Amino acid sequence: MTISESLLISVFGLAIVFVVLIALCLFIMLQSRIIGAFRLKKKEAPQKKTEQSASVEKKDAAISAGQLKLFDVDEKTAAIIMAIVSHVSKTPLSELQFKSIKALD
Amino acid sequence: MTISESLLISVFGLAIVFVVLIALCLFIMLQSRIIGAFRLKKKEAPQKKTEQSASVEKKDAAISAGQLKLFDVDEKTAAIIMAIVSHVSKTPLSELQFKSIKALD
Amino acid sequence: MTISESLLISVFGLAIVFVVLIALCLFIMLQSRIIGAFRLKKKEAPQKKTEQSASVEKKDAAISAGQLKLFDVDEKTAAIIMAIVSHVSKTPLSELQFKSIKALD
Amino acid sequence: MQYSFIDTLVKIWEMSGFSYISWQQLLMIGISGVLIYLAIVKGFEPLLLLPIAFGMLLTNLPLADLMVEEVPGSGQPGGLLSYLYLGVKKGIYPSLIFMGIGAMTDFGPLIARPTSLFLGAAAQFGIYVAFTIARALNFTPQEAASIGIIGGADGPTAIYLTAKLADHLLPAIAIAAYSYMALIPMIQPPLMRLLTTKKERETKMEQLREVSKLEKILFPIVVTILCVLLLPSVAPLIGMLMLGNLFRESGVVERLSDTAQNALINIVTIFLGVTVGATAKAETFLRLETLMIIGLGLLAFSFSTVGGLLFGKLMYWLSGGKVNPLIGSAGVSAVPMAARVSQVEGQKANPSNFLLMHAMGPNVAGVIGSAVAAGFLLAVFGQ
Amino acid sequence: MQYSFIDTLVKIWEMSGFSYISWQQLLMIGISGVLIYLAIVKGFEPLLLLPIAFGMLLTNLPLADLMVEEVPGSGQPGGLLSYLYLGVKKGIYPSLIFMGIGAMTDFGPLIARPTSLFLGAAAQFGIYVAFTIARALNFTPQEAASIGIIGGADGPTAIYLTAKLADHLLPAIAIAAYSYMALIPMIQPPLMRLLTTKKERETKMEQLREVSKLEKILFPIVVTILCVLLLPSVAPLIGMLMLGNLFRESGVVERLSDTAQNALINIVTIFLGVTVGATAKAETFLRLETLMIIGLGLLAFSFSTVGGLLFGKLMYWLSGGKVNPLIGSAGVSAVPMAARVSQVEGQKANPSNFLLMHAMGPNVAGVIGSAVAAGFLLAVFGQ
Amino acid sequence: MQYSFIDTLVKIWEMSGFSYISWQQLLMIGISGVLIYLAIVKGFEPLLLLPIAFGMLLTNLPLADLMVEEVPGSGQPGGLLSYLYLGVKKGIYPSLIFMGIGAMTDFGPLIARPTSLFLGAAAQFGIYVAFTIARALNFTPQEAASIGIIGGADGPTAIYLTAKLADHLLPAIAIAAYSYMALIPMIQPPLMRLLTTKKERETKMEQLREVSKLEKILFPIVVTILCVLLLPSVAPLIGMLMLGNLFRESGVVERLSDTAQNALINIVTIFLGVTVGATAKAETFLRLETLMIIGLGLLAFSFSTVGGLLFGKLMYWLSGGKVNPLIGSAGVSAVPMAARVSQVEGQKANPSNFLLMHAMGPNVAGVIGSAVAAGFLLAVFGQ
Ligand code: NA
Ligand code: NA
Ligand code: NA
Repeated sequence: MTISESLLISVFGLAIVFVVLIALCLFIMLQSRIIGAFRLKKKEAPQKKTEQSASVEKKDAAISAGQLKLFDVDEKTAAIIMAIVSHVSKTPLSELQFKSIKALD
Repeated sequence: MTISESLLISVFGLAIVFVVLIALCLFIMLQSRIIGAFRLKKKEAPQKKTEQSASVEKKDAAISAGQLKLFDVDEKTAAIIMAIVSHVSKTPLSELQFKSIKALD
Repeated sequence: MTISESLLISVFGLAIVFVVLIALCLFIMLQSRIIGAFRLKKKEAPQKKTEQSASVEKKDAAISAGQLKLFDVDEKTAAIIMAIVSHVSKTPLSELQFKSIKALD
Repeated sequence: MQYSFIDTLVKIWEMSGFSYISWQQLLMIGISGVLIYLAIVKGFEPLLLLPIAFGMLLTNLPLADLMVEEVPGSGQPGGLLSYLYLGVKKGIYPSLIFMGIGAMTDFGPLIARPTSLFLGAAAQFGIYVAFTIARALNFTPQEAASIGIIGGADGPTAIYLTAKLADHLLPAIAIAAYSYMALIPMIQPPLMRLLTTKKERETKMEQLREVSKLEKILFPIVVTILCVLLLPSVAPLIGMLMLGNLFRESGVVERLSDTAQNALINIVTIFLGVTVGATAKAETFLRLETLMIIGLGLLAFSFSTVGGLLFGKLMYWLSGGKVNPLIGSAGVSAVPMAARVSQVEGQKANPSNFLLMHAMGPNVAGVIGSAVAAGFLLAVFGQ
Repeated sequence: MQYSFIDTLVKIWEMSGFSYISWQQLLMIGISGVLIYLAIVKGFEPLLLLPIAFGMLLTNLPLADLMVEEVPGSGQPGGLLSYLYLGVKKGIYPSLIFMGIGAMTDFGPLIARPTSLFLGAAAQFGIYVAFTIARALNFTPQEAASIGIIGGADGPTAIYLTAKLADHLLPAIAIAAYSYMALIPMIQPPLMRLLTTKKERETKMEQLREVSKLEKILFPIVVTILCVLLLPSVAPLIGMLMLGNLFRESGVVERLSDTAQNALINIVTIFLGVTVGATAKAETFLRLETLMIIGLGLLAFSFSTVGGLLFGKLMYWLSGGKVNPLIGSAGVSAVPMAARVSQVEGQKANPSNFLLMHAMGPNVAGVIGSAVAAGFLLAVFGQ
Repeated sequence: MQYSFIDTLVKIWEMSGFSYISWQQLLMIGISGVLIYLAIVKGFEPLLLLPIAFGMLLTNLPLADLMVEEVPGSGQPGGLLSYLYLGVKKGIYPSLIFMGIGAMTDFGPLIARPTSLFLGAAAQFGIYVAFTIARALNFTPQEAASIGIIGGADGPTAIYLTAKLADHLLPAIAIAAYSYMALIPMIQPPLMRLLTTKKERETKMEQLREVSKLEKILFPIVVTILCVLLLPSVAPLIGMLMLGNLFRESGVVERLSDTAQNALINIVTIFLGVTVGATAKAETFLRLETLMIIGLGLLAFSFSTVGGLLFGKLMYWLSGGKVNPLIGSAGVSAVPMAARVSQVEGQKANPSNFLLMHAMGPNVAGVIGSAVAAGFLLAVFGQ
């Protein structure tokens, strides 16, 4: 195999990656279009709910570490909660990052 | 192997299942009788305790999902508890079923 | 192999265990000495902090069971905490030993 | 220079699966899609059907060759799934799954009322009905036995026996077994109402006695000794089931019990599911046989239900109306679905009726019953 | 009696590693020490570098023979690590790790903006650059392909391909791949600033649309079918990646998903890391080749980054300034490090810029992209 | 038609284990019952004794054949446990268990007072005493070495060595090792009181210095290098022990450490326990040898304790009364039981005495000590 053949294989190799991923892209677009058409009617009513839950969902996403924020909760309760979480999850408090603790009333 | 032989094997097969399970049944009965005889004397005193704990034990049974009931606890505290349990157990609140939350005082 | 040879092998075997472990001992001592020399300067300032955290660290040590103590927390809150820990950790309350529950304010 | 872009695209096309795929494979991919739908949307035993369906999908994509076995001495490795499949072929996975099930199972209700075991035996009736009919339809004895075991309503047992006797039928039998287990709430109620009177269904049963820890610990040991002595070929299934249960009841090896019913059973379930699914290649799966197996499987389930119910009626009669015959159908196993069906039907007839705990006895007895039946068939038809 | 204490000490010395150790082995032990330092103190992908470094340490202690293969029929067992290495050799571990990664990955951002896939393709550019140069440097095609795949910025893929094509280069390639992945925050920013204008970097992107559960469930199935049909040799990697993702998104097999991304992936990671490290014996590792691989690896990473960025600029231009080209570099994979680098650089240019979610799309597309590239190289250069 | 119900019952009886069972097998089943009792009721190291006892039960039920090895090329699979046993035979399980133990062990007290290592060496004395006596009793050198290692008071090490040198003695040695480890609180105190004066036992020891994280991280690396260089044959045990410890102390691979000390060690413990127990077939276990092994095991434990105590007295004397000789007996290993015994006895002599942390040093040193002893015996007597 000469160098020019290597080059050609490289070009073809990159082309194939593009071919496969473009095919995927087209397929996903098509699929989204179809599903979107179906969902259009149902979407209007429960719109509000999804917006509200959006912030909640983000927290669940992926490999996020346990993070909370503090709203409408006195510090003592928050401290207790953090102690419990630390104890139950066997993580030293120093290693836990609490972003928010919020009362749900 | 003819059909009638197949039939016979079937009859014998079912018979064996019965033989084995009847043997087990007899053995368990015998064993329970023996153990029961031994336990008879000890049983009178701590009877009351076992009745009380019966309801508790049922909750632990088998693959029951986490379920609690709510007694004598203000809603805010309950909400906090649920949030913690949800967070610590990595289960979205929507998927947790709390049957009762009870203050133990 | 005669008995006296067995005896010799035994003596040599024990000697080797000693040789290896003495070598280890010397190496660890040497290493501690070197590291100690490096750390000497840094040690004076944060001394106080390490003393404080000593009691905390002991709790984390090894395979200790979950144990807490009770300070400045009303009993109801403590009971709730214990119920949660029991529920989340799937351990019957009777099997959990709480040494202390302390408010962190 | 003999390369050109068009040539290469053609080559890629020729090397791709698109130029090899057959309508049979497309059909299989469609079937796997249906199974994924049933698993996710309908909740049909998803823990196994989902991996099975995905394995079926993978194996029917041409040229992927995930199940190609390594040729010894060739130096070239086999397909990924061919290695994971070894645990099925050697009968290891079903036994390990049984260990996990044992660690999850409370045999208390069975110990409290050991006569439940009769129902667990009677509800294996369908195994032998299906076996006999399969023989009449010219299946080999080994095939007929594997088809019959679908009536045991117990996935790992069915896979264990089929892998040993007729592994070419493995995907059809596994899929039938798990699908019908999921369909229990549809299959059983009509038969239950047909075969029992309203008065029988209304029967309220006495509360079960408390079972001591000692009895629960002795149970797995005694069952192992008795069953394996009576039928040595059940040792891998019953032995592991009872080992798991001993872990659970002993109370001193919490960590082993926990691992047996979580990490270990999950790992094995993934490997077993995907590889069993991957045996469903179009050329072996798309046969009349498969349809016949699906039909015979339904028959087996139905007759097992009937067997359990009729014996339940017998016990109702013998006990002077103390035993609700509805708990008989739970003897098919399909833990805990079948017991829940008994509960639901009982409550329909009499709202103050709580049969769940009473049905758990026959339910777990059915697991032992089908393992014993499998042991018998293995002893008779194994090499 | 021919035993004496001095004699024995001499014998022990002669039997010990001290009398056999070479300076090359000492150097290797030193290198393993450096890797342990990088893993623990610098936090260089410790989950793999730490086991790899320890395996490298073990294998270079003379006479320990942990990688000696069992001679079939000899009755004498092989070295401990030789058994654990089978999972690398047969390509099982990388696929199982991919299953775990699939169960951990949210393809939502990719589905919301499927054009991210272009960036995931473009950022495989470095693979082919490094391949071509490696060929020019007289590496065999198999070796060159394995070296090139470092540019895929994806550890399991690199190990999978190298184990199949050129396993003598395994430790060098694995170490290079994981080290450069850890060095992404140092390698990419200069290139990012060099190739983009301030105005481009300031571009704020529209919020991604919500992706429905249905789309997320269909995604792994569709990707599997399309990719495996187009390039059958990617089946073990893409198939397992998508199986794990289907576990995750289906929502009905929580326990399988949990085990795939915890117990199973961890066990496999330990075995893979230690045994890959243990292939780094002094005599095969301390060669000019290794240095060249390390150099070519950096080149591959850089050119992949460049490829992604340039295509990002193209998309910026085509979209009329709606796409921030900084998300292009995330297409190399190295999940989630590369996406975080895009976020950081974007915020430096414009503090109100939040690119993380937008960069996750190309980021996970890069995983698929490098698996496809590996499939191509395997199809062309595999036996 | 030649079938009849009576005939079949007779046949079933003949095919059942009942017609084959021997009194020896019944005796073995009884012994396994005793072991289960000891494990559950008396709490004798149940994590291993319970699986061992159950394996022993299974293997002595006639015709179950769970340990029959697959005949290569026969196409017929072997017994279930024969596959799981491969991990014992090849020495894989004990090493993996050691990795888990390493991840659970804090070597801090040992690093704080490295002279503990002398006690960990002295308390291997019993290994060689038992070896010499076993040789005198005409055991082969390999058998004698395996018997001696019981005195190491360390289960995985004993199983590792015995599987390599004399696997026919595996069950007896494993059972003896774990039973005596559980009996430490009965075996050691009389010897401790016999060999030490009240004044010695009352000795209070200085608090241990704090050990830095750096020292804890360097420790497993240094130990590995030194031990494996000095005695290459200890590599699988010490190497894996220290890898686990490095996972623990590095603090950057929490998930690997967690899996090593939970899912992985538990899975391996189950497989190891059941299969080691399953080697205890009546015909090989019910011999005079077994009784001799049990006797020699007790001897080995006792002399190891004595060795540790006497060296403890020497250190008491050399240190001018600063070292409490009671911590010497903890050098046998049997972590953490032996250290607790030292604590209890110390407190009996002087209620304000807290020896636990001081005894942990020799205790973990004993693990290294017995691994080194095993390495020596393997180097001398292995093939
Ligand atoms: Na059944
Ligand atoms: Na990539
Ligand atoms: Na020891």
